[in-house]
Amino acid sequence: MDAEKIQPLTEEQEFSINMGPQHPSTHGVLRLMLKLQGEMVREVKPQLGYIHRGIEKMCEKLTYPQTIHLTDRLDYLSAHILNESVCLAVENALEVEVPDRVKYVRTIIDELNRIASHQLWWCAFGMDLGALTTFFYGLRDREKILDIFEETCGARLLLSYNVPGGLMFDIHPNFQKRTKDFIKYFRKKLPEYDALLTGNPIMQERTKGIGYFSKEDAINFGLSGPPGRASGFSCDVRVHQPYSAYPFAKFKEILYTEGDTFHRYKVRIDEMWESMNIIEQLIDNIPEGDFAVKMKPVIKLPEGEYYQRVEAARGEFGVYIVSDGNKNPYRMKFRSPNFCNLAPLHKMSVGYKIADLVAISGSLDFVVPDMDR
Amino acid sequence: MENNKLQELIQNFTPEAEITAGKQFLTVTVDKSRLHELAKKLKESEETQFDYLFCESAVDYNDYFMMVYHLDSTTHRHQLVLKAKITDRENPEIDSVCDLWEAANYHEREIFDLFGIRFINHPDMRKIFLDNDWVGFPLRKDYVDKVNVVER
Amino acid sequence: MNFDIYDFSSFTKSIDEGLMASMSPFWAITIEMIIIGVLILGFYAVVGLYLVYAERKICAFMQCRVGPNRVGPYGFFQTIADLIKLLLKELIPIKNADKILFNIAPFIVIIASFMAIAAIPFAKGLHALDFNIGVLYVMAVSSMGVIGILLAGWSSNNKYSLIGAMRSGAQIVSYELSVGLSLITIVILAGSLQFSTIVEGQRNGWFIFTGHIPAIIAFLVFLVASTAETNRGPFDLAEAESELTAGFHTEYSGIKFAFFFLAEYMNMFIVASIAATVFLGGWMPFHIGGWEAFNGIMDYIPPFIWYIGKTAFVIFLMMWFKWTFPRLRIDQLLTLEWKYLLPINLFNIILMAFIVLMGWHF
Amino acid sequence: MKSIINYLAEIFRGVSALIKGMKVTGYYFIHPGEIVTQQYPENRKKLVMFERFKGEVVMIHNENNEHHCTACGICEMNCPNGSIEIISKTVTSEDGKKKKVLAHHIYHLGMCTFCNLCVKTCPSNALKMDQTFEHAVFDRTKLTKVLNRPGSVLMKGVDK
Repeated sequence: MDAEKIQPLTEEQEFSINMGPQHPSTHGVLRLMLKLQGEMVREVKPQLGYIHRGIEKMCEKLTYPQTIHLTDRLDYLSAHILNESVCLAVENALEVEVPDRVKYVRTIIDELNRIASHQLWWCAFGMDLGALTTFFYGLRDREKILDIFEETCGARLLLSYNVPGGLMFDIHPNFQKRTKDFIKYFRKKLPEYDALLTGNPIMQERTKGIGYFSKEDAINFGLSGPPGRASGFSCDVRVHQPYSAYPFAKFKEILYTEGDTFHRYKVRIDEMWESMNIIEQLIDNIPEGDFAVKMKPVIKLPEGEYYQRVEAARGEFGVYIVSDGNKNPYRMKFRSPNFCNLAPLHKMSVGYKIADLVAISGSLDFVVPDMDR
Repeated sequence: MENNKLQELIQNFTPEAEITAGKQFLTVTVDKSRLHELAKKLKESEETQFDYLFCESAVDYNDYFMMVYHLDSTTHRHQLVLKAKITDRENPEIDSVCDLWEAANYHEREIFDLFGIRFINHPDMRKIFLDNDWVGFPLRKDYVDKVNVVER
Repeated sequence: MNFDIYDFSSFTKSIDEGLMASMSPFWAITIEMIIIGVLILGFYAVVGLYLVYAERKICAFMQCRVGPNRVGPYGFFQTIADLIKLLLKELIPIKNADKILFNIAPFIVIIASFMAIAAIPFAKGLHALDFNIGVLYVMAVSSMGVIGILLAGWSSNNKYSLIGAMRSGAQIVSYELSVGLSLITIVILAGSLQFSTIVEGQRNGWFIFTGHIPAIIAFLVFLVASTAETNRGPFDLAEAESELTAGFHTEYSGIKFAFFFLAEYMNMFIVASIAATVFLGGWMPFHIGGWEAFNGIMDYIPPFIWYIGKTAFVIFLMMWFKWTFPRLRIDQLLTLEWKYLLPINLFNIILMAFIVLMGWHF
Repeated sequence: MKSIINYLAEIFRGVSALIKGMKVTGYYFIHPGEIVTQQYPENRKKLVMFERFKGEVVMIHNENNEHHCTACGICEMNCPNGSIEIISKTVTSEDGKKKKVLAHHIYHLGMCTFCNLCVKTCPSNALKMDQTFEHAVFDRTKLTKVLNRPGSVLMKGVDK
């Protein structure tokens, strides 16, 4: 650029700035093209595709059990829930009824996964606001869950614990005890989160009333998960279309109507409490039985279309399978929550400052591989 | 609302719609020229109120494309699958439903990117994932990429 | 009372007289200045490095971690290793940057903090300059650093840096007011702007105790405002890592970055020592009126230790703030200053003046 | 007047909430026993992974250097990433029958996603997951491993 071409900035003039692909608060390789007027955000244009891996295309070449390990790599923080969606779709298509034991274990691990995901979100949200200590407290507690996962599933993050028809292995003998210990431990630690961040007046000032999103807009934009529920959009798939062992547990859907950043935060904190309730109801009642149904070595889905909705930690996850009767899916589409939750970002953050944009995008809890697929 | 009542209602909206009761969802297939009209009615009618588009996708059936819209109603809690067939492979086009459901915005950009289906009246019809100079539409069945795809 | 066992003034005076006797006054003063410069430079480097180390250890313990523990025992030489790394790193020249300003900015920042350190009394008779307007001088000099930050942000040809620099400008201009006013509160009580007189005035009790309510309020306000003035803690908007990547020093590398880094810690040290001097009695030991034996024991602890201890306490408080609180937004930052700190401060000055007038202080 | 009280109450509430947060970090500062980090290379001896931990795929060999692999190729087929290649050879046994035996069971650790499908689907339980996790090497080609040990043979009575 020549020196002559540099134009002086006037007060009304907007200037554009690239936030990302490498930026501390985009949580991955998301690129936001911002138009700013001073510090005021005038336009947010997300640019995706930096880690687009073509998972949907890859799935067309794989068999159903093989696709499961790819779903891990979408939203890696709620890997088990995503695994489950494919398994449930396949099981429903083949009309296989899995044993109750499988349902219970799946649900417990789902909820543990949800807590782990929300913990990491809490860490990162604190970081976005500038409270660096939150990161370590959240990770410290998350480590306990990952240990449970490692002992039972053999992996810490990308579990691949589900297979069509059940589970990869039976639960580890220590599983119940460890989970109960964790619940006891975390019930003590969660109030610490409130003392450190929720109650903090700076944090409340930073988030209350920021990034308001109405219920109508939330439905229209398909904003699901905790951000949707903070706007009053009752979108919890666990309540409306229960799967696995959710019908056996009593829990309430966390709903707020304020729809601002603080309540998106609050929904997640409350969901951690609620998840612990669900686990406590189920953990002692895991029925005896097989950990998997015997499936055919090559799983072929009957010709047709199958859709399975599950509630991932970030929102509604859906898998749409079109089968032509072969062992490979003809078309596999993942409705990923982050992809849909990204669309409202522009509308939420216009008119606020950059610092607010960071808080808002933090409260939407992006996992970029899930957007790009 | 029960599926059979829904079926009757949609039959009233568009008589030529082809309705099949699927295992999971009621499936309505219409011609692509009638899609937007029906979608508008489905969204705005007091009895249906399909206000939540939770998935929008396209499927390549080799000689035609099928647009698939998964709809949900947050008041009545019923679901519906709306389908529209696009036979033109060279220059596939369909009306955008972006004005009805904002959620369709990104989904349609994705479909445009990966299937090459152009949406009429879409506010921002750009590629979303791939580079602007990417040749071909990867999710089409006839897509060949000798460089990046390793056949085994 | 053997109060002056640690008096440095006779020692410094003897050096001065010796030099004056052996050579012309010009050379004597030149040599004195060089000695003082080298001493301060060494002190500066050591304190800067070990403040970084202290910060890393303190934040590690607050975060259930161990912190640096690889280089030397307990990681004691970690920051020295870091310094060597920074010295060896390439200085990346920026295209289209304003070269002169870009290179000069880190020096302005570091010189500003360097000059402020000259006026700080470390012990009796152990300070380079004893102005009769010491408080004013320190405030004036320490606020010069913002010019360096503004230049750094402006000359980097980077929008993030520019935003960071502008934030920093707005922030320091407003918080300078609170720092000044809270110091003025104590100046009213002490009746002097000279640091040595202020310290001397706390012989029988630190101002935070003798001035009671208004002094405590002034101390808290000073703590908040000075944290903001040093671009630290919950007020680090100028570098706001999660918003502006690294703010004004995004484009700096190697030793130029190290200058900013060091200057930040030294500024923290300077404001902490001002707080210690003005509110907590500087190098004065802790005395309780009437308890002669206790006071005698306290006198045996060298004043330098007292001074370092008090400064470390204030620094620890500032680090504690930083590692607990989320960052403020720029408008909230200004709201805090103009709607809360400034009115409180103005009221506090009146209160202090009234108390001094009525003689209600101890 | 009321607004002044509110103003002061607001300040008081804010400061007390801030102190509450500082109490949390202060607590951990003075309790070094709460430190949770591990010193990794030092604790290597004590570090025991969970028995199910999926570190890498290995082939089970007994003390006579015999394995269970019949070179059927099911693991290769089930691997989603093509990280397993089976190279078999045909040998003629004493009674004149031609038989397919394993020559090399090649495993590309660099491509493996540890999905456990090969171990799960193996009909003769020849594979298992090992708990090693220090996989870093200087050369990518070193990540390609041959799982059957040199000179190993099929255990008698497995290929029925």
